[in-house]
Amino acid sequence: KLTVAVAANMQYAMQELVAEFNKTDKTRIDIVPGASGKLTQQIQNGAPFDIFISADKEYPQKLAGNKFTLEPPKVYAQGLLVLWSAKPNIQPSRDLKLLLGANIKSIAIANPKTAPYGSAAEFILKKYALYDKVASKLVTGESISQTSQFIGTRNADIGFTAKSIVIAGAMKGRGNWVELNAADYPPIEQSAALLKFARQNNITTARKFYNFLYSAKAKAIYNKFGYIVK
Amino acid sequence: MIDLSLQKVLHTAEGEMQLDVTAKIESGQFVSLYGASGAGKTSILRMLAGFMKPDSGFIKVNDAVWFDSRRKSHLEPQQRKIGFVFQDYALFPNMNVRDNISFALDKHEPRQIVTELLEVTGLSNLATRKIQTLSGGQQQRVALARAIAKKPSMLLLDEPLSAIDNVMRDQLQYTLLEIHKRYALTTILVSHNANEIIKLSDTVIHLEQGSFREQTSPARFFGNGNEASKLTGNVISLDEKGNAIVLIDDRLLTLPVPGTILNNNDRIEITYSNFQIQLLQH
Amino acid sequence: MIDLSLQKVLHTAEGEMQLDVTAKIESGQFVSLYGASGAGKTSILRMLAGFMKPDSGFIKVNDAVWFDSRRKSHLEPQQRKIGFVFQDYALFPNMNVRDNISFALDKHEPRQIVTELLEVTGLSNLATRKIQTLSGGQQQRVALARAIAKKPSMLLLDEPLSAIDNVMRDQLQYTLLEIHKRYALTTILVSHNANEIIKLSDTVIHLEQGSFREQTSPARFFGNGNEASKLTGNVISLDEKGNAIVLIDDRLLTLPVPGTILNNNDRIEITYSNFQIQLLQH
Amino acid sequence: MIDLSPLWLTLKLSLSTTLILFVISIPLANWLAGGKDIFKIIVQAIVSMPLVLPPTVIGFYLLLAFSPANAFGSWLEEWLNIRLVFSFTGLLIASVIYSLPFMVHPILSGLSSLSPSLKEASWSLGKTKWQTLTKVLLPNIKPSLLTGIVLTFAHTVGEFGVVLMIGGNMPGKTRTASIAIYDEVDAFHYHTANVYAGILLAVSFIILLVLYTYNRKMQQAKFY
Amino acid sequence: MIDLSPLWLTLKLSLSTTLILFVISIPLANWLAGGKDIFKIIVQAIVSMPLVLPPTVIGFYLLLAFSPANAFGSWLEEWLNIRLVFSFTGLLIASVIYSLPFMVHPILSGLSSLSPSLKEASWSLGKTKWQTLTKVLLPNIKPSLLTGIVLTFAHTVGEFGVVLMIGGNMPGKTRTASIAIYDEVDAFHYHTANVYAGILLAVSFIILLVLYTYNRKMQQAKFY
Ligand SMILES: Nc1ncnc2c1ncn2[C@@H]1O[C@H](COP(=O)(O)OP(=O)(O)OP(=O)(O)O)[C@@H](O)[C@H]1O
Ligand SMILES: Nc1ncnc2c1ncn2[C@@H]1O[C@H](COP(=O)(O)OP(=O)(O)OP(=O)(O)O)[C@@H](O)[C@H]1O
Ligand SMILES: [Mg+2]
Ligand SMILES: [Mg+2]
Repeated sequence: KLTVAVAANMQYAMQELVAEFNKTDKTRIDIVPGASGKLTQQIQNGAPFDIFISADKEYPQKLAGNKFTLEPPKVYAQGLLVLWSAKPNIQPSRDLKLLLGANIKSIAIANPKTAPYGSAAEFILKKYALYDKVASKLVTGESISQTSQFIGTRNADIGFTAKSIVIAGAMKGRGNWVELNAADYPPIEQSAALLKFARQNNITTARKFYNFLYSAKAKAIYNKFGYIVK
Repeated sequence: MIDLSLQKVLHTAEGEMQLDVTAKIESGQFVSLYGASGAGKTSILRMLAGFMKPDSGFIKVNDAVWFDSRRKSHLEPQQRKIGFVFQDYALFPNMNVRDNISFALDKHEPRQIVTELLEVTGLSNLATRKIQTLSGGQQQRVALARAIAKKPSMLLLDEPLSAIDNVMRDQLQYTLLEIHKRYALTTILVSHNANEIIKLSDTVIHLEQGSFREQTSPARFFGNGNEASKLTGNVISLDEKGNAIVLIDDRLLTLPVPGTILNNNDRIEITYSNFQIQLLQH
Repeated sequence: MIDLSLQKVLHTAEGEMQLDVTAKIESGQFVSLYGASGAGKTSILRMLAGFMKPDSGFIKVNDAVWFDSRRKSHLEPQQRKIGFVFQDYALFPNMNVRDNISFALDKHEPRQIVTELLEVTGLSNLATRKIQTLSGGQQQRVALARAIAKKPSMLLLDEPLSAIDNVMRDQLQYTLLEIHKRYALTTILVSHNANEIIKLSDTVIHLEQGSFREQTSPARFFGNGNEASKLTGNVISLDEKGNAIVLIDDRLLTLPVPGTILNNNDRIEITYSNFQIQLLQH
Repeated sequence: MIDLSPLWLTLKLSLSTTLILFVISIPLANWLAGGKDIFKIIVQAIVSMPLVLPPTVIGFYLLLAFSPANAFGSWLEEWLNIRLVFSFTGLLIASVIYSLPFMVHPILSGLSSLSPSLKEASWSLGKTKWQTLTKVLLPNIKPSLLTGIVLTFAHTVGEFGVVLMIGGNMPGKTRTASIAIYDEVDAFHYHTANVYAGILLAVSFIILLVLYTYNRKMQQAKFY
Repeated sequence: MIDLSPLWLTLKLSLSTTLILFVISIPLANWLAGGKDIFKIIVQAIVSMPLVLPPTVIGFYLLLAFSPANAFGSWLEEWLNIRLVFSFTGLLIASVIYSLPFMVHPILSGLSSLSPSLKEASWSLGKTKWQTLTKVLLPNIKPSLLTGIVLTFAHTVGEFGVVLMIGGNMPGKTRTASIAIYDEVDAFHYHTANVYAGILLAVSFIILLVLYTYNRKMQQAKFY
């Protein structure tokens, strides 16, 4: 049995991944979803996880720095930022000009301090010199999924979220979204790490699954869920 | 004129007791309710006050209907202009003695009656005391003062003087009677004390097991010694000079009884044939 | 033999009152505490029971020291083998009448005393009743039964019969005395009722404002009518036949007084010169 | 430097919530204490319901309720021009709903423990039910009122899930101390988190100490 | 299909927490009710402290305390071979700490409202303090005990922050219903979340209804 800590927004891609993996290896794999930051705190304090699949690059890096990983973490996929509104009369545009409009009262972003999609959104707003103008409209979600709740329930008129949210699962087809120019923000790279705990557990299978995360079959699944893989 | 007829089943664990009382009380009268423990005296007061609803019957006070089961009318206790002295006092622990009494007054009423009542009940020195720091008798006096402060037209007293010492009791009985007369109150008193009832009341209503027995004058009701100059008492002790010390109610008499063969605890009847009366106080 | 000397400053809002009582009480005696409201009677009982600590002094019961401020010894109430009847009864609302009384017994003690006590206090029919459903007098009887059930060696009674009607009171006084004798109790009773004190007690301790006044026999203490065959009373009414109805304590006498000019409410003294005594009950 | 605005906001939110709940809960508890019918028992059970759900979930349902996509939210927006999410008012409403049981329960149990003759005595003195409540009943259940106030206040200070969900973490508007601490912990800024938590604990501790000392004095006056 | 194990886990956690707190809080409240010294007031204030911090933050501090990386946690691990983080025992300890005020406060205010002569009467009948507490005092503050039980139980059912932090969302072990609902909401599985929330609400509602009806009956017996 393996226990894998998974960033909340990756859990559905991960379920499919596990299903795929189980076609050749029947080992039971428990998925523990959570915010990447919280999972990191927990790993540092003794959580029994074999593998950590983060939504960013920094948390696994931090764990590696503190010697909680068996080897340096590796990037497995890259997230894409979209601008999304669930209101039928709002049509998001790539130039972001509409954010200045009077009909846009609140713009949801993920917390730039802790969530990579949040810092990417902040970066792009600054780059377009819009940040100061819209700063008072910004409402912050704790995670990318909470941010998406704000948008999906139309409490926020519009907001920045991950492509994986709008192309798969429950929010698919709701409202309008547009993919932002990937060159306008630093890549949202997501890494995974093989954790030291695996050594006491089932290191062979853990490594097998860890390697599977970087296989071609896995890449196809990431693509399907809205990530790009280099 | 109070015209009442009250029926209620009192739920008691060993069965139910039917309370059933019909009586007419003249306005301005002082009426005592007398009966054994559990006879329903407190319950009747509570129905008069409006705290408890009778199952059927009516209460008419002068021309006003306070309660009528047929017309489904029930006047709230607030509207009844009553004063109530509770058996457990029911003083307000959050207020001191003076505030408990003033609470009965409306905002703009003059406060001097409070000072007056503190005086009358001997509570002036205790005016700023918290209720919990008072002795039992002191609490009872506060309860009495509070019930009177509103100058109610009907005063309901549930054993208001039971915890009070004799001297104070005499004095408060006098006060009660004074107040009863001064404000032309109709007063209904629950008491176990014959002396108190005789002194204070115009009529006695006798209850037995929830039922009305009779309504009569206290003199007739307690008038067992009425026919002749007879006293009954108990021999407490016999002294060496041939005297018997006899307890008659609250007092002791020394009777010369040379030669008789009385013993301690004998119950005796004394018949007087010759006596002189001297006026002590007019 | 109880040897006590108790000092305590009682905090009262209008100043402090020094309680100071020294007395010796023979084992097996029936002692009454008498004094005005607020004199400190309840406080003394509470110190004897161990609920309240004196500032200084001692309590010695036979050879045991219950309290000694110098030796800093203080026996817990549980160890004192006392029975206490509280002025507010302090019955346990969560138990019915029988359970309140049985609570006094240890697990393995036989329960028949409970049945006996229920009988004696006239509560047999109410045995399964919740406390809150009892009338005031009924509650007082439960409190008394509960205090006696443990067969304490000292019984402390804080106005145990004040809310009880006359018939039941007579009966319970008799019971109290019986129990007092049967179990060789030392009993200390707080009461305002002279008749009760005279009937029951061997000595009276008189308190005034917290200070010990005297310790004497009830006959001497209440013996103001002792010297001669004199009675004082109040004229309640005068009838057309020339009789005066006179209230003497709890009873009424009809005295033929033709020609005198007595009025209602006159206080009179009756001096008898001739009387006959008849034995009613031995 | 530490940003103090989350602390002020927390204080404002907690005080307002406590005050509003105090005012709401007294008549509610009084009504519940008064009778015996099944309807009142049901209401009493409903009052406790907010406790059972995780705060974030309550927050989520409130998010749905307040949403302009739904009847209630769009009614608010169109007719009153109010948007409750991401506003202090919204937070306040959510806190009030969420903390309701903490105020109602203690007051209710206080009222039920009073002797009924207190109430009757006041009625017999001609006082209305309202006067009886405010001048006689409430002053005599001070320990229960205190319990209600302390539980409500402290609970709102520490409340987090609901606030996070419908507040939107807007600095100076909906970013309360609890959220700030949470953020700092999440960002591994332990020092800042500790400072916030320390201030919160110290201030609350002092407030409670003062309240309890006062309450103890009151009760001592009762028995010396 | 709905996974029922989070519901069972929640029930187990809530019942255990309530039971443990009931046992702890009675002597604690009794001790607090007994005196007047400043030390007791300080303890009383400390009891309320868990309320003031956001649950996740308490969870975080407990995580640090229990962590094998720290003194206490490593002592537990080395000497007793216990690891509290990510285990049911750890969850239980955390819940007990966090819910302490919900049980202590109502019991304390119940005990302070009893007439002191009840206690004295029991002593005079030779009963020890403990017998007095269990047979006389507690049976007479049933509404307060009920309040404590209801608040604690319901609060533990809804508890989320602490559990998430030190429990770690492990299926069947520490994944309680509140976390499950949170996850489902997070994943936009509104239907599943609604089902969980619905079950939680319905079950709690029924439990409360039964408790209140019973309590009301008790009180009616008092005054008919
Ligand atoms: N609210 C009520 N409903 C029904 N029955 C009641 C109620 N209150 C009291 N009772 C019952 O009515 C009976 C009479 O009680 P009540 O208090 O009227 O007696 P009482 O004559 O005042 O006695 P005491 O002199 O001992 O005070 C009692 O047996 C009691 O159980
Ligand atoms: N615990 C206490 N500490 C200090 N003073 C007290 C305490 N309890 C009561 N007192 C005060 O002591 C005085 C005497 O009270 P106590 O209850 O002993 O009077 P009492 O003689 O029993 O009066 P009553 O006949 O009215 O019951 C009262 O004025 C009261 O204020
Ligand atoms: Mg009565
Ligand atoms: Mg007394």
